[in-house]
Amino acid sequence: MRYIRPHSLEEAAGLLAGSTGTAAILAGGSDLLVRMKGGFIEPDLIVDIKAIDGLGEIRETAEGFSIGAAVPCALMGESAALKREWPGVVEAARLIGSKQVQGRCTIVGNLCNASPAADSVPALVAAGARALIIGPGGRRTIPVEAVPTAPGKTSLAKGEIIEAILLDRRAPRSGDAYLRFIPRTEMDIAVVSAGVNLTLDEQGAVESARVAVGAAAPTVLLVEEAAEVLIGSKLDDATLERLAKVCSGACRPIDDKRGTVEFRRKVAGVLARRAATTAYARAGGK
Amino acid sequence: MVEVTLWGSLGAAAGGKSKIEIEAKDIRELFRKLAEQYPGLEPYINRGIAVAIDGTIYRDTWSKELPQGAEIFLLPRLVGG
Amino acid sequence: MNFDPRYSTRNFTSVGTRPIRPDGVDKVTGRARYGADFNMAGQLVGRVLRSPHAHAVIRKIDTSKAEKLTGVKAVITAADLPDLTDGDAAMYDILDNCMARKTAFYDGHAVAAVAAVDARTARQALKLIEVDYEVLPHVTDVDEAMKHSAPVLNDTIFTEGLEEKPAKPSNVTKRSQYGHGDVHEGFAQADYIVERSYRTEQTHQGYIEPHACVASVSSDGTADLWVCTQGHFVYRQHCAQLLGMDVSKLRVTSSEIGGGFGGKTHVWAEPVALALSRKAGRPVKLVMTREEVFRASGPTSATSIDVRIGARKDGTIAAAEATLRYSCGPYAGMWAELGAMTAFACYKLENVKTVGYEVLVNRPKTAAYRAPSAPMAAFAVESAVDELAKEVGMDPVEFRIRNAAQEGTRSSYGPVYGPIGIGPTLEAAKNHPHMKAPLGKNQGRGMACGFWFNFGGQTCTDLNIGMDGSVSLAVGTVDVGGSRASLSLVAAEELGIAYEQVKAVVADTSSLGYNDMTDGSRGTFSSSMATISAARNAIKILRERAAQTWDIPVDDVVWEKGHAIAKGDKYGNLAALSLKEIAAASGKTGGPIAGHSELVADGAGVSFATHICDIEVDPETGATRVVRYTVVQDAGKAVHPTYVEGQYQGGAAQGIGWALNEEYIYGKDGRLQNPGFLDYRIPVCSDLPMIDTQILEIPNPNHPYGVRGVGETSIVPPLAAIANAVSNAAGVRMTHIPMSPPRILAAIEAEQAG
Amino acid sequence: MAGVAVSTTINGDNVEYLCQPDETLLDVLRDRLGLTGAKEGCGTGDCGACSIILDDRLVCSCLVLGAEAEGRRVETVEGMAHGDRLHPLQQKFLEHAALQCGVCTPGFLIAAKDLLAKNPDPTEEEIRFGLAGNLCRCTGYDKIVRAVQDAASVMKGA
Repeated sequence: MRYIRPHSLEEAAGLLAGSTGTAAILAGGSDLLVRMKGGFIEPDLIVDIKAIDGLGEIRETAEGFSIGAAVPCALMGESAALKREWPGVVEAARLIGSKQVQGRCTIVGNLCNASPAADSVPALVAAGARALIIGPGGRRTIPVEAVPTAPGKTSLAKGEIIEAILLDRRAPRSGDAYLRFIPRTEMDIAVVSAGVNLTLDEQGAVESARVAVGAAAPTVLLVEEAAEVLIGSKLDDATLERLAKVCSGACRPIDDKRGTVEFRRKVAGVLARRAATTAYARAGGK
Repeated sequence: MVEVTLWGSLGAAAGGKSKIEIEAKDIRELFRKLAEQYPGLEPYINRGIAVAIDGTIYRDTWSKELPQGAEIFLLPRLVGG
Repeated sequence: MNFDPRYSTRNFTSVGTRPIRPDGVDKVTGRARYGADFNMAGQLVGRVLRSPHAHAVIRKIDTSKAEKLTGVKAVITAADLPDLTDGDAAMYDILDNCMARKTAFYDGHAVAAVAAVDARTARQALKLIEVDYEVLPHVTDVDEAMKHSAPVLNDTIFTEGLEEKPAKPSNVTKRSQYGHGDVHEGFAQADYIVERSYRTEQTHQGYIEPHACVASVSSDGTADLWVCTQGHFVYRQHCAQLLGMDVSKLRVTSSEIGGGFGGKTHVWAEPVALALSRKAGRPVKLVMTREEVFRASGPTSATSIDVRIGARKDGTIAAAEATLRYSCGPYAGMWAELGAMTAFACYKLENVKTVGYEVLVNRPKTAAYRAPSAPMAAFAVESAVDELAKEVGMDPVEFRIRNAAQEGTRSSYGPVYGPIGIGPTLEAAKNHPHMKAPLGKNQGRGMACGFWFNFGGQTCTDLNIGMDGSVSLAVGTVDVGGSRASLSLVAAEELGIAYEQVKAVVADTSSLGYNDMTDGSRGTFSSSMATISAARNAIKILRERAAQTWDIPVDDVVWEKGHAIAKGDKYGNLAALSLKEIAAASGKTGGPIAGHSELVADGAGVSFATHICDIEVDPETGATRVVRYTVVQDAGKAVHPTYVEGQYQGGAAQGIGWALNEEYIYGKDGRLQNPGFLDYRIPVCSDLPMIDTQILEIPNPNHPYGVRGVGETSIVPPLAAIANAVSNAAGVRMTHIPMSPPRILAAIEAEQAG
Repeated sequence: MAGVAVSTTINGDNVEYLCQPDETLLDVLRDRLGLTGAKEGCGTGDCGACSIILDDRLVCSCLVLGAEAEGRRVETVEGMAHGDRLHPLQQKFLEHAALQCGVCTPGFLIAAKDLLAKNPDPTEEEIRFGLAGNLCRCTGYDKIVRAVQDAASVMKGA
């Protein structure tokens, strides 16, 4: 086993591409080290990307935000600009694990771990976030929902690294929110979750919307029908009820140690409704 | 002579009796005589029997005297956390 | 000297104060040494190979490849722990649990172990051990295991306690029965009857420190064991018996213990570590992972309980009946029996009958967990009592007060009660401001009572007085939650000196006589009794030395406030001699001054508690929030009230976790699905409110200071108190613990659907 | 497997060690450096008993590789007291009996230190959520929260 801390992305990608055995990227390590401890993975090569310039930063650009792959979620909570523009994304990222885990975990890691229950992913999907990927073939950008393909599996090719998550600058009258259900108040993984992102028109009606549901299918669901329910509305009770129904209907959950099919279905709708209400208020809707 | 009450399962091992009259001055003598007179009780005694004397439970004090007229109640030896 | 344990009233100086504990600074600076914090030169790392199957015959184990791996110093199987139990069935079960002999009985059952130079090598070696399993059908559910169609775990077991010996073996090891009166007649008099079936899932004590030990066996047959345990003397007995050693040649030192709650009253990996060390000829450190703790230590029973209670119109209970089925894991236990004994212990009943069934299942061996078996029985009974009170039309507190046991009541488990505290805890709860506080939207209030026996046991204490007058107190009951502080207070009280002059330590097994474990809420009860006895023995010597110094009869010397005083006018000129002065002269007046005590601390008073809680239920998700919680419990006499409060609060918190979220979840394959703190959800700080406590002091007549055990009872009422609060908040009666959000939501939806 | 040479700062002291690439910082602290204040309660980041501060961030040392400490600053419970003067949190934990078995205590102290460094005047709710990554099975958290509240008021006054 080798531990290497490269100083450039190219070097990191090269190490990964050239590795013969199991190679693992280490950013926060809050998934990798747990998997190593459990004996689920014994990497031959660990590539620690935290020493790479810029990867530990949140950059504001003309187009929006670029959140580096090594940015711990705690840092996202400390960025006033990010919190102002994407409060739903930040609250989702801040729900991963404990304060201790927050000091380490990253949204890129959360995405690449490809758990259907990942907390930050529904919020990122709702936000229309994109993943900037560097690999042997150069750079490419894909929507975050295209990264996980199944539980524990991603569309990344050998040697590819997600360099950053990109978020657009906000249109006026926009808001997002994320809610998850856990049995305790902290320290749990989402039993089911929902992220909602809205932009209102000048009259306060929903102009555009994205609704994502987590832990309700093998990958996070982008529920387009739910967005259609919201568009044109001012989130009256009937709309919210329809939204809940559509989200519940879109779920393809399983029974497992964390919840039942019925529970996930029902609560997905409740959370979508509550998240939509918060997002609407954040967008300035009344 | 003291009257000794047996708990349900112990009574079954003593031939279905729930009360036994026995001449015993302390717990040691009580157990010895019980084992002599009711061989079915011996495995229970070996496993551990507690003696409640007027409601207070004694697990190990074999020298404890059995006062005349006291309520003597046998219980299984308890475990705790 | 004969020690009189009877209570007499007195004014306390030290007892009842709240000083800082003697082991405190070490614990806040990281210096205190727990099980895994100790190392020996040349020490190896031990690891255990565990069965992945819930039930399988072990056909063959091939360790040859593992033995050949460089760095591996010993590999053991059951063959290295031969059966020396000589017909002792209980010890055989312990042996079989430590290392499976013919059959692996549960997912996680130990089948082999290695000792290697480092953890990585040990892990690799485990992978090289080849076990040939014949997988058998398994059963993990307590009700399923009782069916005739269920796979039988042990074909030598025929249900004990039946009128006729059964013809076929079964998973029911024993039937036990308690009660008095005639329940048929009683129910005939009842105007209202509540009848319900309940289930509770298996929970774990959840101590934060995993089991850990360092074993060192020498070729001359002597050995040392450093271990986190609730009872190092008991561990010594068990390990010595299983390994064929003389008890006196095995010295066991108890480390600081990072929580036990009953789970560290049984040996698990310690005999394995000793066997590895014996074979390797080097010290071996064996630390369980958290996953191993969940899979292969001793959780409490899963249960299935039927309750039937009938009341007359005037609110008196006419009859009460319960059938209790408790899982034991693969080995016989008395868990259902304890449930049957405690179920109705709070009440004055003319007609009562309880029947318990001990049931074998393919789960880890059930171990004690804080007032073992009582919380589940109390959940069932106190839920039904609440419903019955409603049927009768009485306030639930008034209904319980009407039916509460009192001095002279025949208990449901048999004996007649002496002075007890159930009535006072109920009255205190009734008058507590919590009972009258307003409730918010979706909130409900519940209350429940609980009972636990408490016990004492064999105890040995040494009290040595230094020549500077300071006092060393060596006790043999492991300090699980501050008992060194309370025992120092007791020594100071008895000797009439300052708390700071006393230093208490937990002695190892070679330095002190035998002590039973710290279990049954006995630590402070028993060791304080022994400490009082030891101090009184020391005082006798102190008086003799003073008498010698003054050249007067010892009967004329009394001990008051830390001083020897010559009694009577004729000694008017003699100044009192302080303990320090007598100690300073001790080398010339007869040598060291000490007091020893060996006793059986019997007569622990039974204990009662009443809890009140407010719960908020989100009707759309089934989520719960504990809004307010109050514990009222009798302590007899609170020696260190802060740590008594701590016991009340900790027990309540464990009960809250059990009630709401904690459970062992088994898959269809019989494997444990949640062996970690992520999905075995013990309460976190943000889950709980402050937990109010009210300490009642109804002296125990069988302790000089009136002390009762306080450690366990506080976990008994919470399951029911919360179920009753949820019922009042959400209008649904929850009969399955834990009341996890999916269960509550399903119940609410079923209720709405009619 | 090649060992990794690491040079780091622990509780203000320069420390050098050699560790395996897959060895956690917790194992390094406990087994190589004899700093056994941090405990392993789970090894998966779910209990907080191994909490340390790494470059001003609270982390679980079981989720950090020993190799990652290169060039960084590590603070453990062993560094909280100044000589024989306890940190106010340590003192208040003792006074309030905020520990029973004490095995979670080092983790709580470090987490509380980090909490008060970032929020010197926390509400009860902020304390409870701030310490939610640390499991305690003995106390029901009541006395821990009170000790942190009391320490916060002492530290503000200082």
